[in-house]
Amino acid sequence: MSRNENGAILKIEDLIKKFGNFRALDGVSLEVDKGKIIGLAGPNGSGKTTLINVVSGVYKSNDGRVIFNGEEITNIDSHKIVHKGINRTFQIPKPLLGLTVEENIRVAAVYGAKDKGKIEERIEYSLSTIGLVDLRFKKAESLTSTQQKLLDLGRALATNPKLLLVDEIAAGLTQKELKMIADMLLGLKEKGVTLMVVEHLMGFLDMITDEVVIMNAGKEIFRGSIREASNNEEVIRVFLGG
Amino acid sequence: MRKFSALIVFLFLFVVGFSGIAMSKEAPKYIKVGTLYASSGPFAKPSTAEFKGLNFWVHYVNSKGGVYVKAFHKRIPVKLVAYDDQSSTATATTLYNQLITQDHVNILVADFGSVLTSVAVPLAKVHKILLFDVTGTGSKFFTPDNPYIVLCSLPTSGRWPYTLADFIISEKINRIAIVYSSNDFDQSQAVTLHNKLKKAGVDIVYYHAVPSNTSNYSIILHNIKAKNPNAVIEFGYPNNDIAFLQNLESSGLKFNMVFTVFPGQLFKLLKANVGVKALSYGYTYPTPPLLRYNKVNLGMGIDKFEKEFEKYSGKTPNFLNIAGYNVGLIIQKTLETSKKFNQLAFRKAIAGFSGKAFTLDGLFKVNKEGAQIGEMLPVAQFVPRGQGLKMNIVYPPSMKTAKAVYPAP
Amino acid sequence: MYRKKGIIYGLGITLLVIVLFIFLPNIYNNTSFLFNLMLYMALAEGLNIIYGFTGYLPFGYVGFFGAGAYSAALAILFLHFPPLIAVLVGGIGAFLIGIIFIPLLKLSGAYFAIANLAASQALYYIVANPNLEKITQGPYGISLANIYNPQVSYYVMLSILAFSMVTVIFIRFSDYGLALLSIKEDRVSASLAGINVPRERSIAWGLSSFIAGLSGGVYAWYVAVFYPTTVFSLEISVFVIVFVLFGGIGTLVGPLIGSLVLYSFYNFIGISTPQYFQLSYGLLIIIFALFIPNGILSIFEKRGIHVP
Amino acid sequence: MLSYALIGGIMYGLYFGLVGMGLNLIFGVMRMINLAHGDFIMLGAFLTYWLYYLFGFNPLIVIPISIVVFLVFGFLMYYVFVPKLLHSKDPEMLSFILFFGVSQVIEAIIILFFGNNQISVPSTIFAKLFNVSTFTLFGNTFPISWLVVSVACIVAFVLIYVYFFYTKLGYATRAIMANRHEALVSGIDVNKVSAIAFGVGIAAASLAGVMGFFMIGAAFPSMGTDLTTISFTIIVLGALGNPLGTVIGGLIYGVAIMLMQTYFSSWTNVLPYLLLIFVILIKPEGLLGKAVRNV
Repeated sequence: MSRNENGAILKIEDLIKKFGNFRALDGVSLEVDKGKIIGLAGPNGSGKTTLINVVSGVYKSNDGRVIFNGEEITNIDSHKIVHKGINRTFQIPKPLLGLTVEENIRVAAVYGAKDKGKIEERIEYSLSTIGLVDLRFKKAESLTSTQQKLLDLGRALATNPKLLLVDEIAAGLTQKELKMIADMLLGLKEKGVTLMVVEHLMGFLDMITDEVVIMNAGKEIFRGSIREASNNEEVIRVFLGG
Repeated sequence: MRKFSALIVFLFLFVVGFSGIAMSKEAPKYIKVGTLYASSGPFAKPSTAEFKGLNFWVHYVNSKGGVYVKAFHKRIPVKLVAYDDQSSTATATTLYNQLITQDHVNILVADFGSVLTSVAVPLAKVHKILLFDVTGTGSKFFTPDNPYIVLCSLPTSGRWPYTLADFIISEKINRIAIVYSSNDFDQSQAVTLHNKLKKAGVDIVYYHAVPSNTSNYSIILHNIKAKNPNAVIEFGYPNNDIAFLQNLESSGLKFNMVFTVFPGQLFKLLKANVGVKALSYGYTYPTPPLLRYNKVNLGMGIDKFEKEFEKYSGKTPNFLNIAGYNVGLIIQKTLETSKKFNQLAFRKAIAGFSGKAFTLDGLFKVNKEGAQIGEMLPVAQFVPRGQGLKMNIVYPPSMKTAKAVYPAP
Repeated sequence: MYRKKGIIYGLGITLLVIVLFIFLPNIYNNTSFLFNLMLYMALAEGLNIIYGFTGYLPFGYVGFFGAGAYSAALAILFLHFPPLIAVLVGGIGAFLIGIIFIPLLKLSGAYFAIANLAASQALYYIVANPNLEKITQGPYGISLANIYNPQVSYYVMLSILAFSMVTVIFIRFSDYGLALLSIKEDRVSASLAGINVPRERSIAWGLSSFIAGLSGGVYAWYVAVFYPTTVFSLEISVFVIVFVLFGGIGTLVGPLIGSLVLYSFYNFIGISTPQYFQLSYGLLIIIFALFIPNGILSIFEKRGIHVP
Repeated sequence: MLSYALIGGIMYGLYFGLVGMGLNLIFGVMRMINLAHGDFIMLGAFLTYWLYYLFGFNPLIVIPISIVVFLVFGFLMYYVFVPKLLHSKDPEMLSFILFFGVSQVIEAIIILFFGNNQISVPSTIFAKLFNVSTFTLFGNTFPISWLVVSVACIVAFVLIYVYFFYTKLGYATRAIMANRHEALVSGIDVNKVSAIAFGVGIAAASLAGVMGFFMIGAAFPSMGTDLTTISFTIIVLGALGNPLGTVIGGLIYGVAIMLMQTYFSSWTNVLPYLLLIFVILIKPEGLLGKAVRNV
């Protein structure tokens, strides 16, 4: 498959995000192809999470453009980005703790999707995808952290995303849980959802991604397969902390 | 059957009629006097003082076997029902209503000052009970369509500066500075004084309002000094006057004439807070007990009152104690002269002795709307004498005890 | 299903409250107490919308109340509106002030509480300023003595209470309420659930200020004579917050119970032992904060009883 | 007139820095709003009055006494209230109510014991002590008591600065302010350190009470509410949660008040609040606060 067979669903152009004098994103450009799973890796502080935050509208960028499905969405509000079809999960899950599992999903299903029909169906679909049907009336605060991660994912799914940004979902999971989540993400890809997965665990990325992007100091330094990455000098230097 | 129902109706009418007659004939066991006071909050100090004065009156009349009620031709003891409104108008509303609807008081006495009196005015009107207003001088309370209010103690505040204005004009003092707190009480005085002086062609070089909770006048005093006035008039609440006089003393500034309101009402409080030196050569409106009214035709004269009050409470009375007691006297006279025991008759009785009754608080005289128009407040000056102060009345000429020391040395 | 049941129970409770306040004056005719009780209940429900559901503590809630009282009074004095319309003008006046204050919602936690307090104080000092005497009558206060009507205003207050309750019912048992709760939990997650956070919270803010304004308007009518301090007293804010927290936030019944219990107790000690009024009330609040921190309704919730 | 207002405003502002200090310290450490803050200022004033009339103590002697008394009082009060509060769902909001109750109780007790009166110590007490009644700064004459209060405030600020940045305790306190949880994990006795900070906050409030007679006139039982509100304004103007930012907040407040009194006296009260709203919307963390990152 060539890269441009389906066209890019997301284009990031020269994105800059500053915190004071620190440039968390230093002119990063990136394309994500429709229907693929792209991995995003890099050392701590390389700007992966910041990139997700900017794309999902949580942070406003200082310069550069974000284009989704050919439409510029730079720095518009999160909820509008959600309505366009982008959603995300958090590294530290942020479910609505005081609400029940079902309410968490419901509010996203009602407010998150452009198409207002089939709300109940979408709720059931999300609940069953993340496997929390039995816990639907439990408060989110009583869930384990893994269940909270799943709920975060379920909240995103209920909004019918076309592009899903997954931020370090694998950290701290058991092997069994890893496998389950990997299958879940691959299942989403089957359904036509494009995914961008930020991850430290290369093994996990290897399981699911078509391609990886390596970032360092707010810039893309490599793009290609994981195998190629492990042979790339710059990538090795960056990861060894040179 | 028809007979039976006729009997029932007859019996019913009989009982109703009889009880009606009984009600109007039979004297109550007590005269219930209801009032509110504030034990906390911004009005607590003056409110509790007035309450104490009223309490003294109750204590005193009851020791004589009660108050004489003309409608029943006998003495009836007084029972005081009092609640604490904590200086809150919302609470006061409820409690006034409690007094009217639950306790069915015969006499309703307001709490201190305009703010806490305000909520009682419409309530009294709609329940048709006469409100004995102690010191609520708000001009909005007194309207021609409301017979259910009588202001017992002080003239409405807009009338207070009449003599002060005359004094300034007669002494030919020019260049006046007026600073006042932005509240009903002080602003109405400032406006009156300003207009009267302007009319007489007196220059007003400084005329500004400050918030009522102003507690530091250092800068204001300095700014006033920059205008070089011959007299500084400060209208405020006790807190304002205290801060003003304290700041004046520690600033080292001198003016030819300084006037403040409360030294004349709360002399001891002011003396304790600002000291003798800060009050020396200062001017004020003197009120009893600084004014000694002994020739009275209602209640005790000031000398006797001071003695009795001290026996009762262990403290020498201040003006607010006297105002509280004075309300008692007005109630007493009302009951003594009212031919019928109902609220409108009370109001009529008051109109009857208005302008004739002279108490230790001065002449009691109300207009048709119930507002006090009795004696004007004179102007007094404190002069040092030994370790303490002597008060001289400097205006009007009819009451004058000494010539004003002007300019202050 | 749960929602339908909730709405039915909620409306039932509303009906009960209405019937109760229609009949209570026959048994206990201190209508001022009953009026103030309804007033605090309505304000508590109004505050509940913005605090209980959305998580913004409006320390300066009284600002809306005062704005409502003054809007209504000025509509009567200058435009000669009939009192009923003027009460509505009170609501609208407060609502407009609410719109002006919308930028405050960008803040959170203590910042919001303090900024809102400052806003209400600023409003108070502006209304009370002698320079605006021609409009607001400044420190002289307002007199509406000629339209004073405690009977009619009593029932108007009751309908405002009912309105505030119905509003809360429909928030609590709707997706909109869920959206507000999401905003309270986490604004970022809420916006990622697709909620237009600024819009939804502004609507809640508007409703909340509208209810306070209506209450202020009818209060102005009911007391007829008042000063700026009367309707901008911080004590009103503090009372309402304490009532809501005491009852339990985010429910229909909590604020009602909080107001009923605490305000009745407040008046009870005020009438029975006035000399220890402040002390007993202060101690009561401390004890409750230490021992039932999540409100009375939390006791039921713990036992699995869900309260509408 | 301008220079008088500015210099006077700075001295007045130093005092208000002290007024807000305690509230901010407690907020910084506990994230709690001490609604009884103003009542502790009032208590400081009553203590000063009481010691003056009973034993003739000069307020300068009362300073160390009130610091010790209220430090201990605050320390104990922390243990009575705070640990319990922290277990609740929303300590920040619950503390609000709790301290409202505390404020009511303090006011009620003072009224029961002292009656409901305005009280003062003579405003010329320092003039008599130092035998000079005024001093001149850049051609403007001020009461000597202002100088005494300003010096006392500066000394207090320096001491708090030393406590914060040059003691182990201060280091631990700052750690807790930065992140209570991490401080706990890293082995700091969070409760003890917080209790001391709480005590320092209360003591700072009482100190403002001792000095209050010379800046804000007579003291009275219900003065607390207004002072608490003003303190809020000051600490937000400076930096909420950063005690030393309070000094800047106080200075802005003091100068603003004095300028307003000079040029638009009747609007004096409105300005600080408008200023506060303005600052809070432009820079919510306060003029000196650091930018906070979301998420």
